[in-house]
Amino acid sequence: MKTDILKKLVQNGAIWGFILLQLVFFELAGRYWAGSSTTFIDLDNLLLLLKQSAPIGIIAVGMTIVMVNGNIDLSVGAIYALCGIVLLDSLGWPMMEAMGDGAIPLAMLIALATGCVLGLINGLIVWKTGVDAFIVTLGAMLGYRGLVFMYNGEQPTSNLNWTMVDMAEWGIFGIQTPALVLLFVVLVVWLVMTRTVHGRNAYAIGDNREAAVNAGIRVGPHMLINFAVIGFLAALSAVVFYSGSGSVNPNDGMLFELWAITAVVLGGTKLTGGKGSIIGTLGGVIAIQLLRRGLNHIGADTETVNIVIGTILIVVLLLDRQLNRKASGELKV
Amino acid sequence: MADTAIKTFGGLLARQGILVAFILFMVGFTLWNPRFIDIDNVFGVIRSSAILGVMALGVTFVVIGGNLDLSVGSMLSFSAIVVLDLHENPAFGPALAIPAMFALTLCLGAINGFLVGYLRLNSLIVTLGMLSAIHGLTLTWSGGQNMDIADQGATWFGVFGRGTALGIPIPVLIFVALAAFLGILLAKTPFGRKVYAVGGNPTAATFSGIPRARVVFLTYLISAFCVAVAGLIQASRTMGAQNTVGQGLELEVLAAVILGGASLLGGSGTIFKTVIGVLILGFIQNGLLLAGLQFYVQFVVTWIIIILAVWLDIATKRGKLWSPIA
Amino acid sequence: TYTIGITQNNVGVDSYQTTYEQAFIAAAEANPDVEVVVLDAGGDVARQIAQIQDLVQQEVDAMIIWPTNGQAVIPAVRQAHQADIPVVITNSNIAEEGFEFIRSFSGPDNVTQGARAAEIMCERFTAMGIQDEAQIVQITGQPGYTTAIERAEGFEERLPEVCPNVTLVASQPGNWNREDSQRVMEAFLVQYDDIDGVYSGDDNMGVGALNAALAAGRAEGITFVGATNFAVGYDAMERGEYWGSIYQSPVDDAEAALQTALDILAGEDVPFLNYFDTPKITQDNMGEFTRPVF
Amino acid sequence: MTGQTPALRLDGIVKDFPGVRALDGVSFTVMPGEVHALMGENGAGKSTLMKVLGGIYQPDAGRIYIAERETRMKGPLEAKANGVMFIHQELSLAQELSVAENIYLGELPRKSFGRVDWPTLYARTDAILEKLRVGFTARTRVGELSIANQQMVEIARALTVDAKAVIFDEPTASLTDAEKVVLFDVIADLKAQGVGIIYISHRMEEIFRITDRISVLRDGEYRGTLDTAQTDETEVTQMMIGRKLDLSRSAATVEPGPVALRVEGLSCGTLFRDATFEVREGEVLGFYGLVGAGRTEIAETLFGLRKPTAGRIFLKGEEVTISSPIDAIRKGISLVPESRKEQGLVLGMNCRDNITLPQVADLTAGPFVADGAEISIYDQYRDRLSIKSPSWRTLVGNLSGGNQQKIVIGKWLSMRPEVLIVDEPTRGIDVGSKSEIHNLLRDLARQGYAVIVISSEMPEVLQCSDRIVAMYNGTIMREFTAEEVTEDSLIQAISGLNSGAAA
Ligand SMILES: Nc1ncnc2c1ncn2[C@@H]1O[C@H](COP(=O)(O)OP(=O)(O)OP(=O)(O)O)[C@@H](O)[C@H]1O
Ligand SMILES: Nc1ncnc2c1ncn2[C@@H]1O[C@H](COP(=O)(O)OP(=O)(O)OP(=O)(O)O)[C@@H](O)[C@H]1O
Ligand SMILES: [Mg+2]
Ligand SMILES: [Mg+2]
Repeated sequence: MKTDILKKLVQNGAIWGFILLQLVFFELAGRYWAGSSTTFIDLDNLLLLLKQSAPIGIIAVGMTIVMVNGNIDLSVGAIYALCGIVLLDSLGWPMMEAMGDGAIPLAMLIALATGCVLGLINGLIVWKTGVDAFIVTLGAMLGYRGLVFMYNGEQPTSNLNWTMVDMAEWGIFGIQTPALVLLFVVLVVWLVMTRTVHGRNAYAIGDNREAAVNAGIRVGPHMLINFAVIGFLAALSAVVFYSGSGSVNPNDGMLFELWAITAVVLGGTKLTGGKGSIIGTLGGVIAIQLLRRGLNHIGADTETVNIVIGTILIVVLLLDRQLNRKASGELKV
Repeated sequence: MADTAIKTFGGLLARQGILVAFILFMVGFTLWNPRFIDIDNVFGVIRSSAILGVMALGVTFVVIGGNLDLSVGSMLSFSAIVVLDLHENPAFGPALAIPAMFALTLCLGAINGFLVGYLRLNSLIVTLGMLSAIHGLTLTWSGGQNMDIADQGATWFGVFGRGTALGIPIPVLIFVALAAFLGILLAKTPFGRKVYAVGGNPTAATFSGIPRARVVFLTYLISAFCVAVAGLIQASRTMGAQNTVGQGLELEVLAAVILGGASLLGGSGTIFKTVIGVLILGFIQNGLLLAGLQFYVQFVVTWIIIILAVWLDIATKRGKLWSPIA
Repeated sequence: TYTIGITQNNVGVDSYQTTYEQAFIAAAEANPDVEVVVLDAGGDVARQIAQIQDLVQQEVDAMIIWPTNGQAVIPAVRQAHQADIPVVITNSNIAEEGFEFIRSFSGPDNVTQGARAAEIMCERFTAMGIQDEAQIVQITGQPGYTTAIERAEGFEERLPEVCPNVTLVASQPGNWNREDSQRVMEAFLVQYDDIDGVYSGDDNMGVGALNAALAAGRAEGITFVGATNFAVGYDAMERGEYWGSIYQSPVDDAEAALQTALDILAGEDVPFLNYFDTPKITQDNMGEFTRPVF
Repeated sequence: MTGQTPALRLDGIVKDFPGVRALDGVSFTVMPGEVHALMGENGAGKSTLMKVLGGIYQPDAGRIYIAERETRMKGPLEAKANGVMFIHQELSLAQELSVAENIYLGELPRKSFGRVDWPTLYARTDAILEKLRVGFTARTRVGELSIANQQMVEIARALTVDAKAVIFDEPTASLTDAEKVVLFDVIADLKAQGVGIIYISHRMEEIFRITDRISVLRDGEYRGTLDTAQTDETEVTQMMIGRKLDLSRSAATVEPGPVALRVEGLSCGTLFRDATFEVREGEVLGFYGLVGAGRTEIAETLFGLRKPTAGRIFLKGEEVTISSPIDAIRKGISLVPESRKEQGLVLGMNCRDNITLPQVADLTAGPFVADGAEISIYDQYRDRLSIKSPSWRTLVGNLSGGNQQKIVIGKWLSMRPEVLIVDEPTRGIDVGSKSEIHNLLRDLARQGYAVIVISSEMPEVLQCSDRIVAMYNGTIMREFTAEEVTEDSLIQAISGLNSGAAA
């Protein structure tokens, strides 16, 4: 019993152990090797880290839901950019401009609704046509990106609203808005996935779709909801990020999907669905962000950063496998 | 007579929905702009699809074997940069540069294959990691500089990308020959059968005495080999390359493979269908370019066509338009 | 000594940016009073904003930014400004709303470059006597990047002023990528029987377009004009296949940026818009320029 | 019974699949409080009929009446709402979820905001589990359970709602005797409550023990209904397969030859310890024991799938190490694994390719796979094992469970091994084919093969074996010869009761 608990802790804690290891390594390497004058393990620095993890983190939480459900969403990067554009552009509509700063919450709502709708479109296609989610969202990744460009040609869409920037930079105890939103999203989604019927059904569908169908679970609506949720979260991520930056490049958010998926898988979610944890995903996101910042901290150049990040991804996977190795005499299949 | 014709067509529709989608689509574009079906244009499209196509052939093996390969794009940059750099190196010259590049690219494929096949690591993450690591490697090799062949007139290196034989562009010939070879390898040989088995049910394959790790390893080697061929065509075609030439191609390649009907779960797909997938993507791009549409309209149209084509494909297979999912 | 942080746009994407980075580091190493923190945003706005925040956190003495998006970095630049860190923008400028938070811009004038390219093109057509009928196509850089946008803007505005009867029949992005541009040009060649000129956002793409035309046997009659003269472009000019470009040195670019930052730290007055010169280069005057190193 | 309204009535059900008419006008009635057996050969259409009833398939023609009210089952949900519960032939569970969540899959009790009402869920589940006398709790993850216990979870679902009718599709295929007793108690309870029960099984002794009436399907057609009390195995079998079945054991006519395989002190961690036995050419060695006794693990070790921690293996007197299945196959060992879906078949491949999979590298003409040779192997084993499949192109996943199992057996027989190990070879196979397979195994032995049969069914080991090894908890308790073995002594040995009396 006790070893069981210990084993579970080791298994689920691998990602947090890795984070700890990185912290120590970058602190020491920064001090003794790169001769950096600043400390790495520092409260402000860690809070900044959390804040910077927010855009990918919020999306990764949504990705966890969809992947647990047995699907995947490759279009999140494009949804993110499109919702960013909607947010900033809608602020410039004459009607909204007339409202002054009161238009901000309205613009945010419009952006979030857009995200939901885009997610719903994906979900509806997956549900009604039966085409695999990978293909549907791979297509949407292109299609939505096309819409991003249609909105404003190849120009960035900009609308710098200092009230909104101040909102994004607001914080308590040094925790800024993006970090707060990330933590809040993690908490809520964690509750939904572990405590609600919808969450448990999502696990069941991802685990054994046929069993779920046989048990009378309506697979379609659950998938639809989950796609809407990831659309919403991609939009939320855009709202959080773009209210603080005020401008969308039409190619923003490219590769977000891959990094989000990486974080989710590092956090222990099964690619084939049915298993995964929101908290693990948070760990995965932080681990990746930490790696990037740590490498910058010790002054690694572009090629080194690329090589190291690639290698570390693989090494983490290898370690995780070593830790979760089955008992001796395991079946060699 | 007419009856059997209808029946045959019905059967074709059921088995090759994607092919039918392709034909419909070609007819549509030709009606729009007759230049579309101009022989020069067709060769042009196949020629420019050849790079993507050759890569997709290799990735088809990986996907049927039940894995993914996201590293092909950055591997393409690597092979193009390396072959150009060695070409310019007097100690190598074109005759040695090409085999050396193949050897190095195959090494990268072997790393993928070792990690996924023998160590059983998740292929998505492994190849994503390799995507990043190979990019770093390429930057280190080139020092971040573009590679160019200084004296283009003095080398026969251009033949792979620019040459023609019997009036047909060499890249097209390479693509067709490689597709035929790999198609036969996959469909007609014991190795091909093993790839399907390993992708379809790895446990049962092991229980049947199929060396699962080695089969997966070989699929990655094939993929790397195809990337090396594509890299050669690429380098020869442009006689120069940036460190990012292959960036983003991995998803395009995957789209072509999936569009052709390979299942991401492994165990299904064919080379022929992948070729169709490649051609559809190539002709969409070209058709919309000819129609004078903005590139972002292409994105949207590609989206719609991908979904319609795959939908048509599976709808004909199940005999119902709408999915039975409740 | 001073610690100066730089966050670059996307090192490794082309030779220009790589050479810039090398020149920057070399210049910093040559100066014993400077330590640099060199970061690369990899073309990602979010990552660049994070890097600016990191540099603020590290309390560098001055910051140089090569923006990935001239608008999006403004709030982050404001944070640097609020932390009393002087900011220099390099290579491509940020939007005007941000001017109050920066001390100087150092780099080329991309709008002017586009305009000059239009002039080169027009002069050539006039010399050939086809200024009233010529049709041209444009291949732009990566959509969304300031440099790409400004060059296209400069070109498209200037062209009708100098050659009102030349028509720009099509424009597609080549993503700063030679292969993409080659593919775009191949389609143009099928689509249009008559192409007299090609303007590309840089020589790298220009050479891709040239390759496509050579392969189709139609290069003879086409005037190729680019920007940011790359070594390949220079060589093609030497062979007489490529007409002209804009000479722009990444080494000048990098050194100017570092010097601007040092001048500010030394308390000197620096001009707010610190353009370095980017002259026209064509087959006629190329002897005055050395072959680019990138 | 005739006066009552039937709990369930099916009328003229037709169901077509591409290439096969699985059901051809089947009519069939179940009364409340009746246990109604549905019998038929593999592929006769039993599971398909039940899936129509359970709303999983839509019939192409025919009607369904529940309590004489015509009902359309648009999906499993409607079936459930109409009081039809379905215990599937293949396990239909979510491995990562808890036992409770699986039992109440699709109808978790709710609180406000769609929250799961965990206390209610666990309380209800515990009550059901108590009835089933199982050794696991509501919170256990299903993936951690043995196959038998997973089957019990599946069975527990029958008790979650007030059902009008419950369908059990081969529930005992992977249960041990102890659990079977529990299952029969559950069925008796349901019956007492007036629930109509449809019971599908290929095991005659069960059919005669618990059912009231027997309906028979053959090739998708309804053949008639018999009163269990007034019929016998012969009549049922004849109705099923259309001829008389010879259930007698074919006698071993050859003297066993030299020792083909000898195992000395073989151990693998805690799975099994110190196993010593031998099997001769021309002999069938039976392995009997409770589920989890370690028989499968021994087989897997001999097949190179597990690394032994101690012990030696001799093939024809020569010591060997077997490092992988490839190695084992090369040395002449074949294993028919116990789980056909996971270990035996590539469901997305066709029948022919599955059968020839282990030897595909040898069936070549030049560099290519020899099509003709493959098809002739398929034809040969289709006839020998009477595999019912529309053609060799049919995907194995579309075959009935029993026919899938025959494909696996055919696959390994066609390898012509020196030592053939079969693990639960007749799980889900109909009586006719079962005795065919038993005789086939004996025939193989007569031809000089050494055969090891692992089974949890006592009649099967008794029927086939020349000698029987009894296992308990990872150790070999005793070895019997066919002459000396009795049911009692066998049961004693596998329950670990008289560990002193080794042979
Ligand atoms: N999804 C399907 N597609 C095509 N054919 C099918 C499908 N499901 C079943 N069949 C065919 O229908 C017939 C009846 O199959 P079914 O599973 O009902 O048999 P069964 O009586 O349950 O046999 P068993 O005793 O082996 O379980 C078989 O010939 C089978 O091959
Ligand atoms: N409690 C358990 N937890 C996890 N795995 C189990 C458990 N019990 C059995 N298994 C595994 O599940 C598989 C099937 O188990 P099952 O209960 O059918 O045993 P079995 O193979 O029939 O028994 P035997 O070993 O005697 O043949 C085996 O590989 C076994 O190791
Ligand atoms: Mg059945
Ligand atoms: Mg067993």
